[in-house]
Amino acid sequence: MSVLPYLAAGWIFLIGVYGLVTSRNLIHAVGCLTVTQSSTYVLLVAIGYRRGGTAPVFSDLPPGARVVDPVVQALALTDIVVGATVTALLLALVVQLRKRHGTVDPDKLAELRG
Amino acid sequence: MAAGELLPLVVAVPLLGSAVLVAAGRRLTRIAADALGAAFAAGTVALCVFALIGVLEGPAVAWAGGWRPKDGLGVGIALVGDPLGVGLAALASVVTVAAFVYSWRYLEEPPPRHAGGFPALLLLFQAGMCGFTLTGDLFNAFVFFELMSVVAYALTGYRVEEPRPLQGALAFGIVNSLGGYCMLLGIALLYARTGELGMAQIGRALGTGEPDALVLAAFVLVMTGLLIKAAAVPFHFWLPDAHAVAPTPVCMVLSGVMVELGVYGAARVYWTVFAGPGGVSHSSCTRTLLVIGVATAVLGAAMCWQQRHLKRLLAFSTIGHVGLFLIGVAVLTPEGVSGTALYVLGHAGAKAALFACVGILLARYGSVDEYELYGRGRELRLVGVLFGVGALALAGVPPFGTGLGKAVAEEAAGQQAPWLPAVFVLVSAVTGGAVLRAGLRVFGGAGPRPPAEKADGEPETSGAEEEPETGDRLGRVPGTMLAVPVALLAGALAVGVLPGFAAAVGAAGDHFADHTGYLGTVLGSGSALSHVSASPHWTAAGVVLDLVSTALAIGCAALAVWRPGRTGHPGASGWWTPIRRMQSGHIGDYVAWALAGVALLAVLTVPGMLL
Amino acid sequence: MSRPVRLWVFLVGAVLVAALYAWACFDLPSFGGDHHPYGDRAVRTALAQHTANAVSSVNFDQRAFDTLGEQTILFAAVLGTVVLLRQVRGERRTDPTPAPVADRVRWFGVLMLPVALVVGFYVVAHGPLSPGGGFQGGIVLATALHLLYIAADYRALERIRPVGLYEVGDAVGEAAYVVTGLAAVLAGSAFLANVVPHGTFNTLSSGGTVAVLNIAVGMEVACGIIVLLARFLDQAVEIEETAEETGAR
Amino acid sequence: MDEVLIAIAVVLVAAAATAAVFHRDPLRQSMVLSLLGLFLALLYTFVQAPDVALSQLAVGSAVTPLMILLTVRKVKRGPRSGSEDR
Repeated sequence: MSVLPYLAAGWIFLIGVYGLVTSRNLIHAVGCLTVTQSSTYVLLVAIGYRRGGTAPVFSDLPPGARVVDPVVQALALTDIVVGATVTALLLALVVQLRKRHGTVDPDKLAELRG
Repeated sequence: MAAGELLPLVVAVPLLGSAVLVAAGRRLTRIAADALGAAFAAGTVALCVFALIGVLEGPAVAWAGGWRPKDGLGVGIALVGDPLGVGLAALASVVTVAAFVYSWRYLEEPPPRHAGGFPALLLLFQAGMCGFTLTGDLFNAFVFFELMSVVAYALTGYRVEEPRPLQGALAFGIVNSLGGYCMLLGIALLYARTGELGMAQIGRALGTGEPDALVLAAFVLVMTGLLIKAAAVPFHFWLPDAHAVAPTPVCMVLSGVMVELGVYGAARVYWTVFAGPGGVSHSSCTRTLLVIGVATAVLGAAMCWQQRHLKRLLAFSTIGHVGLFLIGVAVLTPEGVSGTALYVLGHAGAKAALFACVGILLARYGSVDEYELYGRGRELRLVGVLFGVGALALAGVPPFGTGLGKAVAEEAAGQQAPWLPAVFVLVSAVTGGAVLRAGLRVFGGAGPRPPAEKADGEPETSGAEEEPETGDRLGRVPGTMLAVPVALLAGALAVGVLPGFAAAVGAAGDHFADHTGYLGTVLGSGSALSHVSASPHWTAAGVVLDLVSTALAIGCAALAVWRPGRTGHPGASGWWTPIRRMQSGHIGDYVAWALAGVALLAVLTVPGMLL
Repeated sequence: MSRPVRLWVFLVGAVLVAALYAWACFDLPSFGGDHHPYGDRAVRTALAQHTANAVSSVNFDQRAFDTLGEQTILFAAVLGTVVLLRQVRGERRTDPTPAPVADRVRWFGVLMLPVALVVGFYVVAHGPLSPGGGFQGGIVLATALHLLYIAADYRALERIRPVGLYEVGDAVGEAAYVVTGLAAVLAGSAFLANVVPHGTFNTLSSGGTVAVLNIAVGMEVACGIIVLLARFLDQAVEIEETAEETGAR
Repeated sequence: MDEVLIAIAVVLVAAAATAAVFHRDPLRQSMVLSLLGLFLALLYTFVQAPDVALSQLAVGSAVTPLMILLTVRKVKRGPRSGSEDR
């Protein structure tokens, strides 16, 4: 149990990259990119966990209470929202690419070779 | 106002400018929006220069939010005004101002309600680059890395009416996002081990104890993100696709500065975080960066010679030069760092000027294809001269900054391995020669007319019948589009000849390549400069090597133009086609190569460190 | 490269990277360990700054420069999407047809809209106190507004959601964050310093600039996501190719 | 007891991620992605990270799938220029 979350984060990362490599549809590829992205949050939050600790919000806790690490939560929290907007930007590129190329299958895009 | 307090303002002013532009962009005419954007960018240049003057004596540290560490332990983010960092921020700002002035009359009329869009994106780009060079915190560097990337995706795909920019921007987006996630995984591992996020604090925490698999994995993952940004082999595939299609002002900033920031980031992270005893040993890091650098230089130069699409030709020459920068950094000596810094400064001026000239060709003739433009550039005499001078500067002709930087970096690399200067000479000769060949054919109409149509079956991207980015073809070349390349080449020349300049960059190199000094500056136990090296200067051997590479470049170009049979394009040698086919434009390929690159980095670094 | 070759290159890379990563995982401190020096310092500092929610204190006070970068990425991504999804020549905008909506859904939407908006404002305002803050509250506000799209139709949504205003709101949110930072410099302290008095612990006004920055980020995230969804909805519902400009040239 | 719940949540997240990758059709993939967002929010709650859970819930299971659906609708509705695409 002491390494399961870390290994799971590695698995999610690699499975996301597998999806990217073998994708036949660019929207599916962007979906796989969000899967890869969530692996970083799983690792970050798993690193901050402290056995027996509670959430680092002191509105109802005594100041000396045993809490988990708030720093990794701050990093993960902003990244989730920002990641969604970056995904939106990539989806916007896919929408326009579909208009100009007529397809979203990466195998059929033949413009930039050599 | 101490230099330290200026550092956060260098990032804040462009952000404010972009917010003002987006808010007011709906009512501003295009000229007003561009003028406002250029004003904010120029203001940032002034701030950078003031900060640079302030930090020349010694690096200044600013703690964001006033969170100074108490007896070495703190919670805040440090902004470190290292002379090299602030210098690169100034370079990024200057090239952004050049892009602003160039795009004054260059870009197609934007839709009525979005006049502020393009200038605001350029200002955000400048803020991202300045933040990346100034930050002393690893997670903050990742944040500005992402900011630079996001803005670059939008700017690369700006011309949404064309099919190619969208494919190039999407490939650029997916590969660089993957690089960002690798870097974040590496930062998470370092945080788990050291419980710190600042570069100096992590470096101090890694100073004790033995290097183990976690440090190796963190080094490989963080370096992957930075080398993807630096377009090193095998992560380089996105760069030619992105550069061939981005609007020309964006190409100037991408090739001139952003790619070099990847090399700066890799060097900065190694020197501050991993250079301690508990980190990655000098020999392992040198071996890794040397192998990657030489491969990048050779592949970049070879592919550059094969291209007929002028922007892709310049993109591959950038990859070749990134390889040379990586070699200069890989020797891990202050002379190597200051030589590479001079080379980067000179290269930024020359490469941005060359892209500006290609932009003029695209605007005037609606094509960037070397064969189709054969002899049509004769009437643009000044542009032809600028293109030739830029090509020679790429080849490292003295007294240009590229020549001085190449000479110093060669000499530093020569101490590491005797054959390295030969790589410098060959790569700069081939890239300079390729650009010179294109210039001779386009502006001089020299040699037999090459066949216009593409050799079928050959994986090749021709630059023919491109939509000019100025909407319709320009009759007369506007003054701003000519002034920018002239100013940039003058800057590249100044880097080589200004008397005190090279000495200042030498001192900056000493500060940069000083692990204990950096830790002392940031964590308060200030320590004197451990090693003062001789300031870089023109040496006889350096000048000779520069002249050899220039002569070689001219020779290659002449041979290719007047005897196309042997080395010119028609009937390009068959054995090189599989390498060209690897540049396939398929996103799945690029991601697979990126992951293989991570494995390559690990395999190169592990011997001598763990096994 | 052909598909099998690409798969082989991926597999080789994946096996080696998996081995490296797994090997590193066994050197990590075990899951749930007690070694969190930065976390403990951050909690002590948050309590000293009278901010009950330590995560918001880290986000908007101790590492406020990070959050400035993060929200600028959001601002840049929204601006990039607006620029990329702009209407180009050869495309025309047709006004959306009114969609028939079942009464129960309409009532559900109309009743839920104010509740959802209040929840969103609550989450933004109570950032320094309870879990939540500018980022989460902004998202709740943005999605709450689109209840109207479900309850009525796109025309109704467009009437109460002038996109231009929200683009300005997005920019004002970003500018407010930077101006708060610059105000701290003018007040003689460092950029983004918490110069406002911290107020009493566990009350709405506690935490000084944490509350101010929360509101700025909440405004920017809400407006940004609304503009984002507006651009995607426009492309999906309204913008069509005119006859002569069919897809690929 | 916490450890068991966390282990279950981690396994669920890994399974949902794998499912999201193997659903090649973007429409079904967006459904599985919102399910993944739900499981991630669950995991973050068990690991005592309520802020991150709220953020993931709002973004992962609402905004991202909505944008993928809108993209699929635009791609499907686009002009059929001869090439069949799923």
